[in-house]
Amino acid sequence: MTSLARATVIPFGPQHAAFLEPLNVRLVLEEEKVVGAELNQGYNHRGMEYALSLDYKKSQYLCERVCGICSYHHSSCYCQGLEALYGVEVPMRARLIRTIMMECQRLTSHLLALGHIAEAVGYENLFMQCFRERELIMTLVNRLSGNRVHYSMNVIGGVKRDIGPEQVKDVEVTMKEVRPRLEELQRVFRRDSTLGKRTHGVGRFPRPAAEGWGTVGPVSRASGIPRDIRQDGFAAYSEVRFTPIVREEADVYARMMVRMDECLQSVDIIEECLPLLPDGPAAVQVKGHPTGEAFSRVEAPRGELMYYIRAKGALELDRIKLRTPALMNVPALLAMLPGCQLADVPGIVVSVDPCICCTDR
Amino acid sequence: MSLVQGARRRSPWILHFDTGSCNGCDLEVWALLTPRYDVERFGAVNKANPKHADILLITGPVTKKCEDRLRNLYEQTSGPKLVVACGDCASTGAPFHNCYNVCGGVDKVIPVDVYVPGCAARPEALIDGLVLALSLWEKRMEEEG
Amino acid sequence: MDPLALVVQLAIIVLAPLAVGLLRGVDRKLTARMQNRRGPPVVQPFYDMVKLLSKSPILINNLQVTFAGASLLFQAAALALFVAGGDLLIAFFVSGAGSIFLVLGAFSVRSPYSYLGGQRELLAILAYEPVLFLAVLSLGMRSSFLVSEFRGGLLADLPLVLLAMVPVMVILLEKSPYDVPAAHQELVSGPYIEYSGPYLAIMEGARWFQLAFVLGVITLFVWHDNIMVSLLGKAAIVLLVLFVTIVIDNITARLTRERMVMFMLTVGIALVAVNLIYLTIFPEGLI
Amino acid sequence: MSMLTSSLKNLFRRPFTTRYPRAPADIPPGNRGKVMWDMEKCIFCRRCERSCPTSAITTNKEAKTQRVVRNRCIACNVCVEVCPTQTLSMVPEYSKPDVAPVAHVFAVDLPRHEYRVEHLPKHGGKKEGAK
Ligand code: SF4
Ligand code: SF4
Ligand code: SF4
Ligand code: SF4
Ligand code: SF4
Ligand code: SF4
Ligand code: SF4
Repeated sequence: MTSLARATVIPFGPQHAAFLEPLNVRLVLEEEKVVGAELNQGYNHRGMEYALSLDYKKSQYLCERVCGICSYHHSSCYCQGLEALYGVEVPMRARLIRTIMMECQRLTSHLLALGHIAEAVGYENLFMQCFRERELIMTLVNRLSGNRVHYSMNVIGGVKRDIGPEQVKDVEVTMKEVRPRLEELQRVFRRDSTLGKRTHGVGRFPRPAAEGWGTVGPVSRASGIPRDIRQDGFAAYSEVRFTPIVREEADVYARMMVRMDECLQSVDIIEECLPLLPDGPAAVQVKGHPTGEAFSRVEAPRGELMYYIRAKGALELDRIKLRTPALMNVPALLAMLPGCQLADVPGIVVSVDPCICCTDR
Repeated sequence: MSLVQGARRRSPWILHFDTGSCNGCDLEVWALLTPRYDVERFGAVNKANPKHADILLITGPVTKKCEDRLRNLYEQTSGPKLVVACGDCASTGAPFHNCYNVCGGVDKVIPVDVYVPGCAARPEALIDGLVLALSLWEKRMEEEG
Repeated sequence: MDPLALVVQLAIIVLAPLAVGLLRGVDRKLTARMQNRRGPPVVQPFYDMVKLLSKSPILINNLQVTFAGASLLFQAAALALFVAGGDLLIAFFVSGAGSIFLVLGAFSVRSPYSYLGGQRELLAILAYEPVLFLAVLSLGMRSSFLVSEFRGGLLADLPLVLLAMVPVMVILLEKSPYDVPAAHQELVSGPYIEYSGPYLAIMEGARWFQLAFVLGVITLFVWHDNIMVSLLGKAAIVLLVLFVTIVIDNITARLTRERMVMFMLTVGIALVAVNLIYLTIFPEGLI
Repeated sequence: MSMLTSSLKNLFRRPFTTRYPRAPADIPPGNRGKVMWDMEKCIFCRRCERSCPTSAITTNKEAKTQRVVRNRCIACNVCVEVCPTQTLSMVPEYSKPDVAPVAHVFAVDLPRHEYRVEHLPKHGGKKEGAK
């Protein structure tokens, strides 16, 4: 059959069943073997950095809309940056609430990613189960924040929507319900044989490559790099104990399992945070316009998210620059794809969890 | 003709296209396909292929780069077809109204039949939008003869 | 020929694909329930069919329609031959030709997805046709190649052959782990990608006839002198095979095309072979 | 094999699917659905209009109306927070889809939380595909 082989170029996306978002990967195929890959990004470039700099008060809501999957991480990162400019100390209560909400969002994001991987390798039922458990968290955050996607809970100086005692109870109950379900999912992801056949050893991305391409988050942790920005102790992560989940296999399976294990870790962190909630105000007032420059980092579900903010005491910000996790991870596909089979492409692409909306922003 | 209309209403095949949204509404569109909202009970399935689709669920404010793609997709879809703009940014482009690289809403590029408000549009709102769109079939069929 | 028999046969030829449509609806419902969701009504495939027929056609080229029509015609002919009590082997080959037309239809357009989908469909045919052929052969050898003279009750003789039919059904119903041609994550809708509206309905119709024929072959495993018992048994075996494929679909990821071909050409054929060898040694049957 | 057991179990379990639209939607009480004006309290200071991140609000001081474009409002709750007279409130019901973008106009002559519905003009897409 190889003598008949001719190079076919097939475009994946920007509108494609396996991708949620407009990402365009051009694959050069020989038979069904990928011999070349090319990324074409920018379908989602809206010009956010310009718009974000127009009015720092309104930008707090716009920055959530950089991305709906980790919207709360964006707004927390942004608020952290501005709080640094103001030099205010955020109350512990607000920091704990941020931590809890960020972990909830990590759960929804990781379950989405896991379901996505299952779907990409043709395991429809597992995809459905992941999304079923995800809905439990989605309804929980809907009850806590008032919206399923954009929590809009942050203000500069804390959180504007407090979590009452019944809501604490609600979180506890939901976490109790979710944990066994996640454990069951974990068993399937770990042991399922057909899933294993499609993920073990697929899309290898060894540690030197992961370091070279500057990947972050679960992608780098799955390649053995023990880096997790949460160890910096932003928000209330200094108050909780956890060790980053690191795997050495560096394949699709490892990236999948890192996320699966992190889901359970998130449940642990949330449960650990709840009893720590102190009484007192959830926000402090800030006065005047900000000046100076600041970096702010959080560990978003997909890795390190960084905001650079420069302000000169006006409503407009002088410059705001985002460095988002997917921007670092997506290009790494160019290292993973060549040499693989067409059938493995969706799995590999989805395993880095490409979110284009913040890559292009 | 009522047989055809009945079948139409009960078999809306969906094409979802993200034209530069924040993913919020896309996730809610996906939530529609999964156990909790499961629109397959209305016969709706995600076909991801314009040639098979009846209803286009479009999210996002339409970035300049997606504009031609969107128009292409619309033209490739065989009629009768309906377009649902999902979410605020697909309806009016509002959340991104200060961004320079967007067209500001799906209806600037292709005709839209149903506008679903919300940021993010709730799955229930999307179901309402779908139901509203399906009730427009009759009108659409008269128009197209 | 007896006019009554003719009417009955005609009715079966019309009703069998409709029954397949219903079974596909049941399939979707059961799949949904296994995934803990509500799922479509069981008559959903008919809604889809009527809607597709009413859509305005977009034609890529005439060849495409010709192939689609030929595919439908051959599958229908295979079923007709089967119902009319004709030769099982000829019906098998006619049905096989129908599948080839599907591939040709996929190759007749210029889309790379369609091209790859066609290639994979060809591979799928390569994988299931030999097993199906051997199954038909062993059924025929055990009883008669003429369906009209077929006397069954072969379940006891050929249980492994029936087992080999399960993966065949998995491929034909486009289910995991062997839903390789229409793998929508990779190829959107594979060989069907450039068909729209009524032409897609023709392709789906061809599929229904083909399934009706293959399920017909499966009904041959069961036979009883009492016609009612016989019919019930036939229905039961069809539903059983279908149920097993649905369960398999829901507990597996898609495997690669190499694995599919390897599995069918080794395990599939081995099952039939072992069964046949056993029968030659112990002609009295297994049970 | 745990997928096998869970699949078979699901077969006899009640589906997780909601009954919506046949049953009412499950909207939590704290949901940020849509903003409502109680026009008797409004002093037309325009704070809500100015602070809205998506310019969804138009305050008309002369006609004594507040107009909100539902397809622009992202339910961020800011207008509710800035209003000095608690004129605004957020209700859990979400805005409904329509065949055109919708604006709701609140006026002093209307009862509390009632509004006139306005349909905004639709753009029909660019006519002959501007390539
Ligand atoms: S800004 Fe980017 S897209 Fe634009 S011309 Fe330069 S390189 Fe090309
Ligand atoms: S800096 Fe921004 S606004 Fe100015 S020309 Fe470049 S893209 Fe346009
Ligand atoms: S990486 Fe970017 S697009 Fe992806 S979830 Fe995070 S912010 Fe959103
Ligand atoms: S990285 Fe973002 S801001 Fe910079 S040029 Fe590219 S699109 Fe513009
Ligand atoms: S309407 Fe809001 S949530 Fe939906 S895609 Fe647009 S910005 Fe995101
Ligand atoms: S902020 Fe309140 S009082 Fe002022 S115009 Fe708006 S609704 Fe009226
Ligand atoms: S809730 Fe937010 S977006 Fe909506 S009208 Fe009020 S300020 Fe504007």
